[in-house]
Amino acid sequence: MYSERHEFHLSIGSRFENIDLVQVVLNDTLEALGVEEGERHRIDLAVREAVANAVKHGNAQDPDKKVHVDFGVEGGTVVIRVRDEGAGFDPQAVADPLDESQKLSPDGRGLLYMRRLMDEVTHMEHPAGGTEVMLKKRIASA
Amino acid sequence: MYSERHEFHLSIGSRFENIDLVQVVLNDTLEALGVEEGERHRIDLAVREAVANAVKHGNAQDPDKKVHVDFGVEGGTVVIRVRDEGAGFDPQAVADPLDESQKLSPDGRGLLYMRRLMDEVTHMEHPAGGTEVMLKKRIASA
Amino acid sequence: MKVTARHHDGVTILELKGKITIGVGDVQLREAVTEALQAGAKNILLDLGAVTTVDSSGVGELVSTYTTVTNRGGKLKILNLPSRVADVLQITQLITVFEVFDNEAEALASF
Amino acid sequence: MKVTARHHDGVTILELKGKITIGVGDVQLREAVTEALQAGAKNILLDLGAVTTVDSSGVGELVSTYTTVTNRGGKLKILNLPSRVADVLQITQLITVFEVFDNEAEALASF
Ligand SMILES: Nc1ncnc2c1ncn2[C@@H]1O[C@H](COP(=O)(O)OP(=O)(O)O)[C@@H](O)[C@H]1O
Ligand SMILES: Nc1ncnc2c1ncn2[C@@H]1O[C@H](COP(=O)(O)OP(=O)(O)O)[C@@H](O)[C@H]1O
Repeated sequence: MYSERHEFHLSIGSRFENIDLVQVVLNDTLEALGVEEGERHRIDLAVREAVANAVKHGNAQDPDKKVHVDFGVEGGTVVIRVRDEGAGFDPQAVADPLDESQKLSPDGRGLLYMRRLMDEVTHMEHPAGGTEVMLKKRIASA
Repeated sequence: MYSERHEFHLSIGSRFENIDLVQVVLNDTLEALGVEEGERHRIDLAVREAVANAVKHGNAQDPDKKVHVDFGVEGGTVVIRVRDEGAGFDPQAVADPLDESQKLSPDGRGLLYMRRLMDEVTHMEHPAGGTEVMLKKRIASA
Repeated sequence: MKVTARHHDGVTILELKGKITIGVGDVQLREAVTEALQAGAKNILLDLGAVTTVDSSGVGELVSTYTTVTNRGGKLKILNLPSRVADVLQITQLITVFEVFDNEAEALASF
Repeated sequence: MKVTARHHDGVTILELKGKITIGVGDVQLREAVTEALQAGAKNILLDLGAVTTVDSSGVGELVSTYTTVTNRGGKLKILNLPSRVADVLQITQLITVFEVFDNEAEALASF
């Protein structure tokens, strides 16, 4: 069922509108893999957060900078990499949005969503510069 | 209306099923650009032919070889580049499908479709090897 | 693509729905026609009313179907040709090869 | 995202439809709320029944709206919370911040 052949790479300009483009390919691919709708929605949300951060914080909406999305399936696990061309950051230094002081903050919830919606989330500095977030989720056999 | 910022790059494995992936992103992008449905369908068909040739003739359905699709808008003209990792070919040497002898042939109509559906179709050898087809179409302002 | 087969007065009607495109729809069309022929069909009416997209492989398959059915002494005709599919057949000058109807009764009576 | 405003017994009901996501839906929500407040609204009921997706920016905007309305001495409540949106509010422990109804009459009576 989960062949290793479902993969794509998508590079988009740093515009929020392009997040829907990623969503449309992602959804189509997950559907072809037999991933059910609720699960597709959770993966969609996590990837939206990663791409939004890449566009906003990583590339600072610079239209000449790209966001690179890689999708693959490795032995029943969906692996999505989102890379930007920004300056990088330290995920440890980010305030905990569940802290009482942050509760009514207008932002700062993206990393938490990614971590709760996926099985594994790793931030790394990419050799080519910029941040790469790797999102992993085991998918149930259809 | 036609900002220069609508662009994407998509790389897919050499499988016919992935042609629909390209279609889904392409359609979404053309819709965002205000291109009407009939015109979207014609561009979709031309790109399908280009990707099908890249998968079939260029990459010979080798799953390790990729098809690369680049989409951009340059001054009111949609420019789509489809590149494969194949051995290349000579488009001049291809039989004319409108020739009486070819009329009932089961294949050989793809290049003709691309040329009739788009304003301009150019085949070139890519510096990295393989064939690159460039498809151009002026789009009417919405 | 989805294919539904019906039979009427010695004609097999194949209703196609969706995309007749490379690797998927074209293969399904070939299989459906092969199956019909193996079941003894001679005359085939392809209802293309619900077809949304036909690429060059789909066109090739329509032509192959036409040739196969004709070579076996049968007839292949088309019922309901969406304008997008007509455009595609027009470009490769195949529109004149196929006999096209937009009324099923008339199509059936013509065989 | 689409926003439709209605008024009932001194409460402004904003019906949201579609995606409250970064750069588009979140901006529209902010604009609709600002407009309502400028028109003199104090109490706002957000009908989220037709909302399909809320990302962290959408959640942030819901929180900002809540803070703004509350700081002005008004109340912000939610009508119809799709389970997907509830899940998202749950994750960041915001579900308890908002008063949620699934009956419009009851929601209106509660202000
Ligand atoms: N790709 C990135 N590049 C640089 N900084 C980032 C990136 N992703 C996240 N950050 C930093 O981490 C912080 C927290 O991110 P997040 O939890 O998604 O919340 P928000 O985007 O709402 O601020 C951001 O404010 C930003 O400073
Ligand atoms: N990307 C490509 N790489 C190698 N050969 C190609 C490529 N595209 C087309 N060709 C050659 O050109 C011929 C005609 O292509 P086309 O008109 O699309 O018809 P068909 O694909 O049905 O044969 C093909 O049969 C093939 O030999």
